[in-house]
Parts: sequence; structure tokens; C-alpha cells
Amino acid sequence: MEVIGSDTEFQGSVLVVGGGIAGMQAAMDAANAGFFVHLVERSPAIGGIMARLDKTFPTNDCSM
Amino acid sequence: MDTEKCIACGLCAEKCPKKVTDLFNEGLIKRKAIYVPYAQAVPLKYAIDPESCIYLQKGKCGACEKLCPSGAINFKDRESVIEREVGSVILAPGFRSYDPSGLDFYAYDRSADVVTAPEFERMLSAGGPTAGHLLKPSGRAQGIEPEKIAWIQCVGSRDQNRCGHEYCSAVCCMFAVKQAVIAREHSRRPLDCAIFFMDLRTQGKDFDRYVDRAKKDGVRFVRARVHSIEPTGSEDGLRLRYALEDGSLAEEAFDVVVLSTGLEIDPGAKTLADRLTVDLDADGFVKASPLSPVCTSVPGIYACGAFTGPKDIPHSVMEASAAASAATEKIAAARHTRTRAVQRPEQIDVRQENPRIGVFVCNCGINIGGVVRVPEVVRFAETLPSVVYVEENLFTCSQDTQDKIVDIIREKRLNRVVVAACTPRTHESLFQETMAGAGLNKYLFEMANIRNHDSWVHANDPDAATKKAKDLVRMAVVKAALLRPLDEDQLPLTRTALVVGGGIAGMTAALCLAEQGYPVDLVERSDRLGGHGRRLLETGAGEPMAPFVEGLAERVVNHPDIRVHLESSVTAVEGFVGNFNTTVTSADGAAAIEHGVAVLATGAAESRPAEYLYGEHPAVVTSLELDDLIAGESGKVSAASDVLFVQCVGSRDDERPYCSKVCCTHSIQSALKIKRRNPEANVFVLYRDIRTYGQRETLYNQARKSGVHFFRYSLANKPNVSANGKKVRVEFIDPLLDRRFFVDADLLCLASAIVPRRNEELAQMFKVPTDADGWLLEAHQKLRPVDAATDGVFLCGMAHYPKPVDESIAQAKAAAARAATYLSMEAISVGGIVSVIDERDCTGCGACVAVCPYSAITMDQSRKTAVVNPALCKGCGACAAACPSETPKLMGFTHAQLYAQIKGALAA
Amino acid sequence: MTLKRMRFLQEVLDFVGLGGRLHMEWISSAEAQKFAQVVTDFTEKIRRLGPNPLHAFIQPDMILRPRVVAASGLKSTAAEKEDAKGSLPFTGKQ
Amino acid sequence: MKDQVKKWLESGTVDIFLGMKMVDGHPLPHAFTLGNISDLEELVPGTVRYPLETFAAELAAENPDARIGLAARECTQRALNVLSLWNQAPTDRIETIKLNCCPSPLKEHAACSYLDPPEAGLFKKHFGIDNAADPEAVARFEPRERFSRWMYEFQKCIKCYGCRNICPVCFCEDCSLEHKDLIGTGQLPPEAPIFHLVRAVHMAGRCIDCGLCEEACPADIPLRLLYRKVNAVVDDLFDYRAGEGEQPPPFNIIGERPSLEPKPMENGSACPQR
Repeated sequence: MEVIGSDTEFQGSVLVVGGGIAGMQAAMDAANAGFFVHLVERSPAIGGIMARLDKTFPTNDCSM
Repeated sequence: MDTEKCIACGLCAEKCPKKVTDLFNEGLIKRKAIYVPYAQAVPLKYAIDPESCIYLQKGKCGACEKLCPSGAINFKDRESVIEREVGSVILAPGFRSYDPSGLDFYAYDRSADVVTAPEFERMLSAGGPTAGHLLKPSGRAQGIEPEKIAWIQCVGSRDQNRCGHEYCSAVCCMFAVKQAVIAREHSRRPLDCAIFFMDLRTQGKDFDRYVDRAKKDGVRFVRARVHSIEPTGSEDGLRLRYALEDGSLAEEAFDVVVLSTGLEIDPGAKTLADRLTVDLDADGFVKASPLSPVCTSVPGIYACGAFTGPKDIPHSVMEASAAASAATEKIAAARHTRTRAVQRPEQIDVRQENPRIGVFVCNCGINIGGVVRVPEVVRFAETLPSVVYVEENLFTCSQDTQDKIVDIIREKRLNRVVVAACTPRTHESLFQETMAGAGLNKYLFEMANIRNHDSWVHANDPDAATKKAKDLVRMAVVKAALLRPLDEDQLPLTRTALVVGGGIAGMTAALCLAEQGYPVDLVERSDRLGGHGRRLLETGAGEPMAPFVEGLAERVVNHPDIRVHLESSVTAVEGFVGNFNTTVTSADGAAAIEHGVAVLATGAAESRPAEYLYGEHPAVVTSLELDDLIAGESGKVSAASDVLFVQCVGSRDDERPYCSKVCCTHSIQSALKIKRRNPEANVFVLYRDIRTYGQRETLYNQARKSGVHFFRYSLANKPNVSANGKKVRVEFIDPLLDRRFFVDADLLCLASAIVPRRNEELAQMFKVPTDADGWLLEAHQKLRPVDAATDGVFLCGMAHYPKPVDESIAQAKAAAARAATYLSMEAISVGGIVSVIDERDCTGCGACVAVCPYSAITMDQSRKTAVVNPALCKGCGACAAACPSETPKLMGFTHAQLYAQIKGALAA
Repeated sequence: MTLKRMRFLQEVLDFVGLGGRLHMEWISSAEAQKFAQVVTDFTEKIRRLGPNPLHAFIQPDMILRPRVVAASGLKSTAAEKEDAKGSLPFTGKQ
Repeated sequence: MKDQVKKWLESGTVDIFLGMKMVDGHPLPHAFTLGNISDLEELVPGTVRYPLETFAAELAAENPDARIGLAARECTQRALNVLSLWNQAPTDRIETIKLNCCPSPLKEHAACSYLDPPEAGLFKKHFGIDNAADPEAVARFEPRERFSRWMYEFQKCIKCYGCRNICPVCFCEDCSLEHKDLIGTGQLPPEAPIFHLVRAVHMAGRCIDCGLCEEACPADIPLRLLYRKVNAVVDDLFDYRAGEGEQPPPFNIIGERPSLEPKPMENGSACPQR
């Protein structure tokens, strides 16, 4: 990996931009694997577009 | 807004004088300038919209600041820049829905009854502006319900002329069908739903089944491109004009038209990408190779979700996990360096003590206290048995109250705590932490929800609310008296993984895990790695497969942390997450492998068609066989002057109702190759729906431009194939001209179905169920697409469902990421709220074994008793309900505790 | 499955004369209005059905009571069925 | 039959044969083995009914190698099927001699043996439920009357547990009917209707309609009718008949797709029903 030079120490943290379903999942997985996560979302709540959906296919589950 | 202080009481929004358009509800209703986006928002904290706030704009008002009971509002708060150093970055900015405003022929600007799909989604939602009551937008005030709704597909997708988006948005066909089904459910009257489409692209797992159900249910599917929507201004509503397949023009009136608007990238996301110098493609999506689906052009920056191409939720979730895997791979050495563990005092043993219950009743500002007479509830609680201390708090959840609770637990020697406040869903863990901080077992805690279940529901009836609060407190107290401390054991875990299957998915998963620092055993049935990847020629983007697969296999074989077992198979599996013990058998004998997690990547197979003269005539081949012919440079391909492809051979029929997902793209790629090699050749594709979803649409357009002929056939009118010397004669009906044609083809390529491998035994050993079609079943189709229902077992690649290479790789990386969340744990925490079976009372009838959804209960045949594995038990209680003699005890919810609670409820 | 179990209980309760007091509805967390409506409707329905007749049974002396009541309802053994019905021992109104 | 049993024991087809033996004029359950083969003279064939299958199950559990024989009526066979499904009786080690049903004047009324139910007395006629009635007849009463009549029956219960003790398919170690939080102790009659309804629910999909409970009941409660009803509901909902075939018990299935809709609320609900 060239961007982080061999003399720099790795940061054990990840920045996730976007708090929709993908951002949330990525943040959870990274955090649960032992990395500190900064999650940035521009709106006041996470959830993204999925939170606006009524039900989801093909199981007709509630999207909340 | 200080989110630490905000208690989401809602007073501010109630008093806020400024109303603004609610964008969450697609502008269909108004909200206040201080707001929560929606009722279930996380965090559930109010926010000020600075563009609309009167105080922030004009310096006056400030009503909310004065009213806020917790002093959470601070108008002096300013935007601040926070700098953080991070190891890697994941971009997941999502998409926005295409805005059809400019398209005059769809009359979106002119008629309220033409709505976009996201708007319709809010109209259907129970949490939306009409509370899920389906109303005609133009007649909402009068309560007029629609009788006929039309969906127009491909608005802002597959349309280069008007909106410049060549790609298919991949999700609209399914969401339109879903909306039609749900709309019919919501409507009190029979609702006529029609979907106008070009190709029905429902290629996902179980999607075609859903469509079949919709068809049976009466949703109409009309294969037509609607060219105009005209508001009639009369009761007729909207007039749709369109051309039917046979060329005749048709007209039909609808009350509401839903435009199935496609996905596009938000300009904000493009700016973000520019700032980070991440390359985007012509469509605005992140430029990524199908062979490394979540990597951007900048090392250390990864992307997932709709930002890398239009996709549905399960695929987004998969990619998100894949991105987490990729983003943490290179910084794996720094794992746990930025996180910290919690310190707690030693636990006090209270088992020999009589219950001493402390009750904390919360006012929740005025949320509870404004309705329920809290002092009266406090006095009542004092009279309850075993209660030794009762206290009223303004906010029981505040930090200073936590400290106070700890002091009181010590001072009054409390050994059970009841908090009467809001919902355990959000606050139980906080109070349990407080308990642990005071040295009490966290399971000696009980909550009574006197807010959501009481003060909010009976806001206008303080007497009833107070009475109910007492009932709820009594129920909690009688249950609390019976609570017992529950132990959680910490089991050590083996930090290694077993990957079954050495195809692209299996190798990718193995490599990702090894890069994360976890040793991997890779088991492959055949004598070499690569699987089907070795027979594929190139990816959807035209990259050659062979060097990639070769390179991948080499890296796997040479990786110090990967042990490859060729010509081996799994013959026995014991144990559970963290502690599996698997027997792998090869010609050399059996070997026991200990591992903490397992990834199943056993792939799928190409079916051998039983029709169209396959196996009887040398000109008839399958897709993969054609690939072999093309790769082998045999004269057979170059010499062919007429080549014909038949799609959906063995897919989407009665026997296999699913779509094999990759064949449309595969056949079109092969067709293009043949055309390139011999431009004079006539190439025909007989299809049912062309499913080049997402950006694969480009290939379809290329094929049409290069002169490949496409003809549609239906299941009722399948083509007829007969031998004609060295050629085969294929007869079919062209629905456009309504005439019979035949082609004497030198080569007939059958896009045969992809079928699951018959590995029920392996699935059974790992306790992973298969679905009706034989694919391995994930824990949740949307939200846990790579987890199996069994903890510590993951699936990826074709074993889960047919999918192209990029999706297989993403899913494999995702499986590695999910597996890493277990492998990085300190220990496996076992116990707590789990079921316990006393073998003296167990008759061994097996009812609990049959109902356990997590296969956590097994039958000890020698002793004839059921045994619960606490590492697998999730505490759902199904066994406790199924047992005829109430033998399984669900700790924390035992029969005795529940009966006490019921009696408490009825004691008034 | 839940649905079938509930149906089963509904049928059994109906068979012993306690029908209509059990109801199940699928309501998601996003369907607050529907929840409120269902609960309101069901409360209304239960109110119409009247108090639970079982309440008449919490007295400790009930082993004796029905015989006494029965005897009083049996002045003439040839009493018409309607009469007998009129003096059914457990109607929940007592 | 005696000859057959003798042959079985001598040839080792079975190690133990369970039957009734006449002791001082009373038929009592007895285990006939090679060791006491002379006892076979006392074997009572036919008429006596007793759930020997429960002994067979217990014996089989205690002696994992023993092969057990017994005479089986149709109901015995059904009970063995149920016990086998519930993992209580290893049917591969249990041999049966087919036995005709004991003669019963009401045989045409029921599927198998049904001892003459007592002629319903006046009280029962007016306030209770005739043991010979069928579920449909009971369903024809008005709900309030139905409730009253059932309560009349249930409150006669003296909590002798006879119904449970004689039941060939009751095998729990820890019986719910003795759960102190469910059924209070020292109270007569037991909490009506909870006692009987709990038992009825446990009988659903399990009762093999042998009628022993009703024979055992000193209070003449029409238990068989109640259990026939719960079985009918199970048949209706799950297409399952207890004692027949090898299907797993219906209440233990999870994860199937629902094939029903919730029962609509009567008197009109404002909620949109599908």
C-alpha cells in the first residue's frame, strides 16, 4: 500500500461517509471488527432512503 | 441542538411557529423548522433546520429555547470543522431519485396525480402523510380514493434521448410490482393496477416468484412504452397513450400515474468524489472494476452501495460489508488500537438475599409527568411487596441520575431495580450498565414503560394514565422479585476460518480473511482452484478472466496463512461459533480442523438442457460450451454464418421459477464476440425479457448497434428446433410482425439454467437451510444477505443464488468482513437470556428441538433429554412455548416470572 | 404458524362459549394508526360482549352453588327447555 | 392368544409380553416373560382396557435391548404411533398382537370401543352436556348457554387427575396441571375452565380418542367430546389427524409460509382487511 508509508503508523480507524443502509452496514462491520468508526451523515438522522420506503420486496418486510 | 441533552419530548416542535415543506415525505406535507425526520429516527433527537428557523434567519422567536425542559437548544452553536486522522475511508453517499420535472410528456409538473415512485412510497406508508390511507393526490382534501393506478417503468433509465441515462436502474421493476401489490392491499375497493414496462427485470432471489404472485393477484403487466400522459381535466383523470407490441395504438385513463423514476448520483456526491480525486464513470458512478468491486481509483478510499452503480438493498448491504473488509484489510495490524474495553466492579452475590427492590419513576420532563400523577405512582410503589426504596426523577436516564442510582443501590443494599420510564428498547442497556457499575448483575433489572405505553397513549386522561402506570409498575415489581442473576460465560474462540469451495468466491473470502490476519483452511472438491471462473472468458466490463483467476489462485496457494485442501470434502461438523471442529476427508484420510467460523462458497452448476436437441445434435451447445469453443479458437465459431441464442432454457419455468440472472449478459457478450470475429455472421437472440440490469445495459445497446437481432418469445410459444443436416432449424414467432420465422443455425447456444449443487448434506452439517429452489438460505434476505441463520456460518457466491463475478466477489468479501466481526472478538459471550432445560423434567419428546429456529437444542438420545447449547440459543422462547410440560426455562422470562406478571396485571 | 395457533385457540374458546375475545392482526412498527385502530375496535367489541363470564367463578364456594341454582330451576321436571335455559347457572351476570 | 404369546416368548420374538393377569378376580397389568411363562394361564385376553402401551414405553426406555410385546386394539396402535412420534416409544422394539375392539353397543357411534355412556340425567340434560353429544350439537347452543353448560361440567371436577393418569399419550414428567402458578393447589374444583382447557390444548393433535379418560372420570365430564373438538380444529387447520401416519406433530413446525389470513373481527373493523 503506497499511500500509507512504511514509516507512518496505521490508524486503526475508518471514516464512513453516508448513513444510509450501506453506510450503516459498513460502519457496523468495521466497528465490530475492532476499528474505531467515524460515521458522517449530512441529515439529522441515519437511515437514508431506505427509511422512507414503506415495505421492501420480496418479503414485504417493514423497512424500518 | 445538544443531542446529549435532547430528550425528544417534542415541546419545541409543538410550539415552533414556522412550517416548512417536509422533504422526508417527498414534500407531500409540512413539518416544523425544528423537527425529527421521522418517528423512528436514530438518533431520536430534534434538529433545527437553519434555512427555515426564524431565529437563525431573523434573530427573533427563540420559542423553543425558552420551552425546552432540558436546555438542549443553543442558538449560538456554530458549524465547526473537526479533523480526524483515519486509516481508510468508505464512501456510501447513496443516490437520489431521478427528477422527471423536465419531461413534459409525462405531465409531472402539470398534474398532482402524476407522482414519482418515492412519493408514492410515502403515500403508501403508514408513517406517511395519509397514514397509509391511499388517496388521489388531487382529491386528498375530499378523501377521494383512486380506482386505477398505472406505473410507467424506465423513467430516467434506459433513455439516452431525454434524460441521458443509458443504464438500467435495476430496482424499479421490483419496486413497481411491490408498490402495486401493497397498493391493492391498502385499498378498500378492488384496485386496478397496471405496470407499463419494456423488459421485466426481476432477476433477484425470489423476485420472479413475487411477480408471479402479483400476476395471480390481478396486477396487470402491459409490455408497452407509454409515450404520453395527458391530464384530461375531467373525471377521467389522466389519459395514457401507448403503442402495443403489435403496433396498434391504445389509450387508457387512470386516476393516478406513478413514474418509476430511476437512480442517479447526487451532485453533492460527485463533488465529494472530485475533492477526493476518486474517478467516476460517464454515468457518475464510481469507476470500479468488477474484479475489485469496492475499490476506487484512490488507494485507501473505498465505495459501496448505489454510488458504485444502481443496485438493490441486499446487494448494497453486501457491498457495504465488502467495503468494510477491504477498508480494514490494510490496517488490520492496528485492530483494537483505537477502541477500548469497559471496566466494571466485581459482582455482588445476591442469590441468598431476599429481594430488596428499588423503584425509580421518571417524569421524563413533562412527557410522563404532564399526564401521569407521578407522586401518586411513587406512593403506590412504596406499598408493593419487597419494595424498599422509591424515588421520583425528572429524567431517570440523565447522567447524574445514573450516579445517584449507583449510590442508592449501595446505600439501601438494593438487589433488584425497576425503572418506570420509557422503552427498554432504547434505555434498558443504559440502566443495565448502571447496575453493572454498582456491582449488580445486569439481569436484576426490569423496566415499566409508562411513557410510550401510557402517557403518550392516554395523554387526555390523567386518571386512566395514572391507574395504568400503577398496573405497569406492579407488573414490573412482581416480576423483578423473581429475577435471578444470570451468568454470561466467556468462551475462548479459535481465530481461524474454514472456507468450503475453491472458486472465485471461496478464494476471495479466504484471501480477505488471511489478509485480516486470520489463518484459513480452504477445502476444494476438485483437483485445482478456480471453479467456474476458469471457464469464463471475461467480465461484464470486458476484462479477461483467466489472468485474474490464475493470479488469485496463485496468491491463495502462496499465502502463508492459507492451507489449501484439494480433492477434499467436509464429512462432519461439530461445535458452534468460535469453536467448530470439522472433519475434512480426502484420499489420504480424514483430518480434523478446528476453526471459529465457516464460509460456504460451494458454487452452482450449469444445467444440462433436456430440450432443443441438446446432446443429440453437434450444433447445439450451452453458454459455457460456447465459451470453450470461442476460447479454443476452433473454426466452428469463425465459420458459423448463422448463430442463434435461446435464453431462459430451464429458467423461469414451472420447474425452476427463478431467473439465472447472468445468462442475458453472458449471451450478449458472446454474441458481440462472434460479431467481432465475423461481422458478416447473422446473430439472433431469442429472449423472454432482456435482463441486462444496471450498467450492463450498455452491452445490450452495443449488441443492437452491431446488428445482433433480438426476438422475444413467450413460455407458451417456445421456439421449435429440428435437425437440418449439419445445421439445426429453429422456428419461432416474432410478436412484432406476428409472423413465423425460421433460422438454419450453424450454432445454437442454449442459455441453460444455473442450478444449485446438491449439497444438502453439507448444508445440514452446518445447519444452513436451503430454499425451495435449493439455494442456501441467508438469515435475512435484505439485511443479512451473507450470514446464515447459524452464528458463525456465512455464505457467498453462486451457492446463495446465481450472480455475476462482481457480485460474487463483493459477497465473498462481505462474508469475510462478517466473519471478521466474530474472529476479532475477545471471547464468545454465552448465556444470559437463554433457555435452560432441567433434564430431570425432560421427557425427550423433541418438541423443542423441532421448533428451535437456531438449531440450538439437540437430543441426547442416550439420556433421552434435550440439551440447549447456550452459544447458539438466542433466547426467543419458542421452546418454552412448545414444551407440553414447561420444562425449558427462558432465563429472564421464566414461566413463573411471566405468570407473576400476568397476575400482577390482573390484580387491580 | 402463529396464525394457526391463534385460530386454534379462537375455535377452542368459542367452543366453550368464550368466543370473540381473542384477535390477532399483523401490524408493523411503522403502522401506528393501524395499531390504534385495531386496539380501539377490539376494545369496543369486548365492551359489547360484556364482562368476562369467568369472573363469576372466582368464589370459593362454587362447587355448591350450581346445584342449588340448578335445583331451583327444576321445580317442574317437565320444564320446557326454554325455562331451563332461563335459569342456566353460569351466565356471567351474577 | 396364549399360544401366540408363548410362541413369541419361546422363540425370542419378544422378551417381555405385557398383558393383564387375573389376580384374585381382578385383572392387573403383568409382564409375562420366559421366567414366569406359567403365568400365561392367568392371561386375560380381550375385554379389559388399560393403557399398557405406557408401560411398554417405560420398559423400553429402561431396558434398551428388550423387545416387548403387547396386545393392541386400534386405539393402542394409534397411541403407540403418537408415542413414537414424540420420541417416547421405540416402535421397532414393540411387537403387537392385533386385538378386536371390545364389543360395544355404541360402536357405530365412534370409531372404536366406546363403553356405554350413562344415560344423561335430568341435571345433565338441563345444565350440562350429554357425553354422547357430538361437537356440532354443542356448537348449536348460544355462546352464553354453551359457556354455562361447559362450566357446569367443569365445576364437577374433583381434580383426581384420573383423566391424565389413565391417558396413554400423557407422558410428561412435569405436568402443567400441577404447575402451581397455573393451577393453584388446595382448591376445588380446580380453576375452571383453565384446568380442563389446558389439558384440552395439550391433547390437540395428540388425543387418539380411546375414551379411557371419560371412563375414568368419576364426574362424568364429557372429556372425549372436548378432545374430539380440539382434534377436529387441528385437522381443519393443519390437515393432521393424531395417531395416523408419520407426520410430525403440527404445533412443532416453524417457518412455514402462512396459508391463512387473520380472522377478521366481526361487527366490522375499520382497518383495511386484505
